[in-house]
Amino acid sequence: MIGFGYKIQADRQIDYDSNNRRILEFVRDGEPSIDWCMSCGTCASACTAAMTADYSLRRLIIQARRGMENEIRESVYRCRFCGKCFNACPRGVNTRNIVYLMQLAATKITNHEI
Amino acid sequence: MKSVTIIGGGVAGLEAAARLTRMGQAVTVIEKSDQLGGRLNQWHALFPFRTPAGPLLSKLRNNVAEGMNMIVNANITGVEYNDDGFAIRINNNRMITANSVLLTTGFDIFDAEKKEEYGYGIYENVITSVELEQMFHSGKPILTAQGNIPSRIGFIHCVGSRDEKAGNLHCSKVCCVTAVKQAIEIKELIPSAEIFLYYMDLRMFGRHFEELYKEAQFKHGIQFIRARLSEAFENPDGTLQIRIEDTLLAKPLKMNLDMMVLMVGIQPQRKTGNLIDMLGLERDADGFLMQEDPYGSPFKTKIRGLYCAGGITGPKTIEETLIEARAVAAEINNYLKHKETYTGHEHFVMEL
Amino acid sequence: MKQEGKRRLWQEYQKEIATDKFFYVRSCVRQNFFPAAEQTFLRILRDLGKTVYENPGHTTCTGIGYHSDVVPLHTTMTVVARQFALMTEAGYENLAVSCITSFGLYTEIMDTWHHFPEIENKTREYLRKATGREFTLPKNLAHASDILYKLRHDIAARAPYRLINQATGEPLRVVEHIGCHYSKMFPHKGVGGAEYPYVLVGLVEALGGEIIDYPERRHCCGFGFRQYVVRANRGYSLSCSKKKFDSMEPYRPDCILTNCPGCPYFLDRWQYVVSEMEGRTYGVNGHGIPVLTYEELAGLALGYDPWDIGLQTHQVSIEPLMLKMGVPFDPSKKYLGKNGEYIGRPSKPNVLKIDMDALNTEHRILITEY
Amino acid sequence: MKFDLFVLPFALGLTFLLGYLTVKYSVWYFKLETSDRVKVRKGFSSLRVIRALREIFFESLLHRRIFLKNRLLGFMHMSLAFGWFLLIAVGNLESRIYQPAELNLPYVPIFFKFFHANPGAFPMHRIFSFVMDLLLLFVLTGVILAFAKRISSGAYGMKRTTRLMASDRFAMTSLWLIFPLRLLAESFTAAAYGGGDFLTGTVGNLLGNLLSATLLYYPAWWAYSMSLGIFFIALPFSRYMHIPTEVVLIFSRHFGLEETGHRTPITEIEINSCSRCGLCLDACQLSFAGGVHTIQSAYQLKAIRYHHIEPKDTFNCLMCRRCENTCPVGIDISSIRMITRKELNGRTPDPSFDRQPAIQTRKADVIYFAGCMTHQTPAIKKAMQTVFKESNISYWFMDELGGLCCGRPMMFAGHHQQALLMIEKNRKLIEESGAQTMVTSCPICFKVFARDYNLNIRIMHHTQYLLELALQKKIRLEPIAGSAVYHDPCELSRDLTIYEEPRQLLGKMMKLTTAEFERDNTLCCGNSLANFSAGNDVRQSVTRDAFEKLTSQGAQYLITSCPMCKKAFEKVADVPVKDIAEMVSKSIHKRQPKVIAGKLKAEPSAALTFH
Repeated sequence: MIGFGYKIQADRQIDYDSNNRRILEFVRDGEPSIDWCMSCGTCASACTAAMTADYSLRRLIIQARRGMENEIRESVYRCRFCGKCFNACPRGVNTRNIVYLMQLAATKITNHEI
Repeated sequence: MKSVTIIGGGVAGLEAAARLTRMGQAVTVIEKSDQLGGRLNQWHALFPFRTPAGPLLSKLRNNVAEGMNMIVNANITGVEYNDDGFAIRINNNRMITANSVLLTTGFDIFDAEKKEEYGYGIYENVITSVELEQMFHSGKPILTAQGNIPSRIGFIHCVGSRDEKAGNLHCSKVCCVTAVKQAIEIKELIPSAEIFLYYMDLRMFGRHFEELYKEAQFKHGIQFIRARLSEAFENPDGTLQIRIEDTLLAKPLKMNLDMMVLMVGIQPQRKTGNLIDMLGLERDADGFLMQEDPYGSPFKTKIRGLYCAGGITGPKTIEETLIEARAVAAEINNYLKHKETYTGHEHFVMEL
Repeated sequence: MKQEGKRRLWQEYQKEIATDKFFYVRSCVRQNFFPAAEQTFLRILRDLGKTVYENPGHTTCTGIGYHSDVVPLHTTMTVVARQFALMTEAGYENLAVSCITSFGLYTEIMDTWHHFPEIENKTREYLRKATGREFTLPKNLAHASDILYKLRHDIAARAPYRLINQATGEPLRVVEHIGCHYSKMFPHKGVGGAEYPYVLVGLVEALGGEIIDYPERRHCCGFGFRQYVVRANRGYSLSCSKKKFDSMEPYRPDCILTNCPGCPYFLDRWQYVVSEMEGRTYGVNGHGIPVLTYEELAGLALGYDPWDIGLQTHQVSIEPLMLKMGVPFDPSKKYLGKNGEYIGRPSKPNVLKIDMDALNTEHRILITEY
Repeated sequence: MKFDLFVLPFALGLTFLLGYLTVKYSVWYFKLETSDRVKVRKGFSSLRVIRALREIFFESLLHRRIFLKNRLLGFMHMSLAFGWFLLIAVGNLESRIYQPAELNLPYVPIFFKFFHANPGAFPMHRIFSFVMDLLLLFVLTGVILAFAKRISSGAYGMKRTTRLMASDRFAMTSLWLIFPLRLLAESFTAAAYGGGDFLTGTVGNLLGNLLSATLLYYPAWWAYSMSLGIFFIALPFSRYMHIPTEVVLIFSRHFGLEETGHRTPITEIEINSCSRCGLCLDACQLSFAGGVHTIQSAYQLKAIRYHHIEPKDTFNCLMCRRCENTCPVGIDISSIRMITRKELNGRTPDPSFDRQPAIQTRKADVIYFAGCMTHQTPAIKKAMQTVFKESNISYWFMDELGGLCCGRPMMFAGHHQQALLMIEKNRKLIEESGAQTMVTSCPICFKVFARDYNLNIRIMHHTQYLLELALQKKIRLEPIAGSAVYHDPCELSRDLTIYEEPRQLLGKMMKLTTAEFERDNTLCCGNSLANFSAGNDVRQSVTRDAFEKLTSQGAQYLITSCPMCKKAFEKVADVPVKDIAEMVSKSIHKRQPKVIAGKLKAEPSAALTFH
């Protein structure tokens, strides 16, 4: 093949229909309050981890809703489980449980359990 | 007994008519369409409690049934006035006189075809919120143009509102909550369907609106995506592919919909023959009728004895429109009682 | 798709297009990419008995420089004013523009002058100082594709070949690609507007073809001036075209029709580059999807010799399309230029097929018949 | 040699049981760490054995702890365990004396009355048969009580009793049948061949009049033997495994074996020592206030033992240790729960948890670590800063900018590995500062600093530190009007037992009222960090319940010393909820600015000049 000195770039677009939303399904099953999130970001602004890590619970929940598994796997382990988000959430979303279940889902995907 | 002519037999017009009759005034209602009730004829259920529109409509109609003069299919070709009152010419031959006139001609609904990139009128499964409301009303099952039960339905907010390209900079106010209401209604009819709302801002301004929004999320799992549709495309099978930015992720997103509902906005009447221009009244920047003083005398126009209420002065809920109708009735009544000396600010004094 | 809805919309985007006496201004890149295309345009017009004049003294409109942010607006306006002056001096008032970017630029400038007469006066002053020339604004400004759209029925009436598959009698499936600067900036200056342009659709319909819509129709070909010009950005340009190929392929188009200098070149060339990079080809039998300009299509339909209208300069071979249309051609003459001298042939691509052997049987029949 | 076919079921059952236990226990033994095996070997040749035996006697036989908590329940367990034990012991003695010559196989004393229906002229036989009847009656009362408990646990002051699984029911029924059947067998025998005492004799006569004893006594012995055999075979697979295993547990505990943080034979022993007596059920707030009835220790241990763990249950625990506090067997439940969490969620693809903020250490005498939660209750932060300022202490506010985490919450999540990485980073910072004391406002942080950081400096919770300052007169406290009730945060109570310091400190400022649920009986505020599954609804009802119980005496302040507790109670409280530090900074005597002091000094001398 010929070297052209430039490459075809991957599509940045989120392809909703080809994405797999099993993480969302799994989390929703154990923690229905994930549906209550209105993406206000209070959790992310209270977050201890976010001070130093590229981590946002608000983003994670949206990524779950869109089925962006790789992005979730990349950041979900940065949580410290300190629980400030849960105290802060104006809608009473059980945020820590959501993160925990996302991690569990990620493990289950690796083990081909879901 | 003095005479009032109400132009526009919609919610505001009918309620004001009923009140004025009860106050002993001779009322004439002029309606351009062939039926009374205005927009209420188009709605199935009213937010936030999803109250059926029918009973309210018939109540409004019944209240005005007896003791007043009704003219439908009326086309107003001219209005003359002096300090004593008004002469309204309809259908080119008939003349109606009145000591006072109330304008309740309402608003227009944005023509969705103007947002070409959304494909309304071109793509088969793009409908407007008004059409959806009528589908609910017909009681027929909600089906796609291909006759299937839609498994994914998207609601596009702000179609023709807050949009320079659409020529409307204002917010139509009622569409957000209407979208939430319709989303819930459709979810109840098709529980298996995925419902998405694409919003710029969610303006749950009214009492009980936030609760409805929460119900949509908590109870029905309806999804809200902060995005504004750039363009839609029709797939060979008639489904739609939409392209949005998931603004909270700052990433473009594409997805397929079986049906797309455009939340068409409310805009001022601009068609030729509209009374605002015919009477040479001033419009605000947004094109709606300018109120002389939104606080002091919101219903007064610059023409003595000419009043306005309802959608003609901007987007309003039916609740608000009814309240305005009752208030304007009281003010017109005061005006007719003390016509000679009336300046328009007495109603404050009189109510003290 | 509700066609009546589209037609209703097209009615709102009709524009005045002159039918004769054109002053023709060429496109910088087209003369290099597909030089014969512009020749073909002139030939078609003359065959239709139209007068068209071009002044060898006309220059670039500076569009590329302007869109690459290297030429200031006032310079651009002055250069454009000079083209107008040449037209005025030649006694013409209908400007026929070959390049979409020039067309967009002229439209933009005339609109600017319309709203800000002082800028027009300033430009006139610059032109006077620089060249001593004066000009009157064109009475009619049209893109060359507008003109062929306007004359589409005359062309169709004379055309021996149509966009019909000779083997099946089915209309050929065409996807059109409109240059971004044609109507995206000024929807009312383009036939059919910006969202559903009609200018090429009209030509295809007149020639009996079937136009196909596809999700990325509106998407840019990726030229984007500095995106292609700067080598480091070229991958971005390439990716844009690929996005379009991936999107259109499921609709099995027989050819891509364009009305812009850059688009046909990139939609053509990038198919080859993608095939070399990923080993992936579009269209049937690994031959790629043929890409034509509106003049080339019209020329083919009118029965001009494909090698005279420069189809041998395309990277994706046009033969499959010609065979489908039943356009006769002599493969042996493909690489013979003016008065028959050999112009050399490109080296064979690794993936993209250019030889005729791979063509399927119904195509071969046509060859043998020829 | 005395023998009859019907003894076989018993004999086989017993053999199986002994075999099973020998295998299982030796496997555990050999799976132990070498160091632990040494401990065990040393243990057996030491006085510890005596202490162990003593505990076994008091706990496994007399069930003292249960008895102290609940008399009736205690008696029930005692009568069954101790009664049966005596029955066997005295039975053996009896048979030894009767047949000194013969081989005394285990079944002989069990079925003694069959082989020696009428002991005839042996002098002591009256006493023996009386004692044996008495003991049988003793055990039977136990059986009746146990039966009654199944019908209504309420009568025993228990709100709930454990739900049993099939194998338990099976074993239980066979157990309950043993003694009534023994009664029958002995009574029929007495009726047929004489003998028998006040119980067996009387019952024998009654039955004898109704039925043909000679016909029925033999089947009765079969039934009795069967029930024993069945029970012995069912035992290892049912909760009754606790009977032998508890003995092992007591020994191992006395020999100094304990939980290590990962699954070991000790964990297995503890899991198998749970009798599911159900005392933990009523201790659990999620049960009595939260309406959650699946996660209590009895059920968790069962789930672990039979490998059907539900993550949502494992992570639905407040870790308040109330159950551990009531467990009569003293099982280290919280360690086991943590082990389970680690097993469930420990494996993470991102062990390089390298995301602590880059913080510069500052030299200081004292490090103050507020903790994440304290950043959401700034009043506490501010109070502590005031105190430091007022007492002129050179301190470094380590997590002033937030972003630092102590690591404990990660442990709760099962991410031990990552927690250790964070701990290591923090430990360096702390050591570099050269401080001798570290004070934290968060009990959760406090515990991990104290337990897992192994720092050789003083780790103090601010309750302790503030008291120290007060005692050293570094701060002077002035009285505050109003009465207060103090809420012990779980993390400071039960395990670390910091009860006196806060009370002493508060005592210096205001009137303290006592509450029923305090010190080691304190309630969780509901805001526990350890719990992941419980949503706001459950948590709030736990909080509300705890708040009502705490303030039932009508205190004007609710004082606690944990930001989480404060936040929890604030939601439901109708009295002010304050952290002890806030009260201190409120009551602290502010030093007078120097200038004014100078003036005061000047005045008298100025007065003098007028004389």
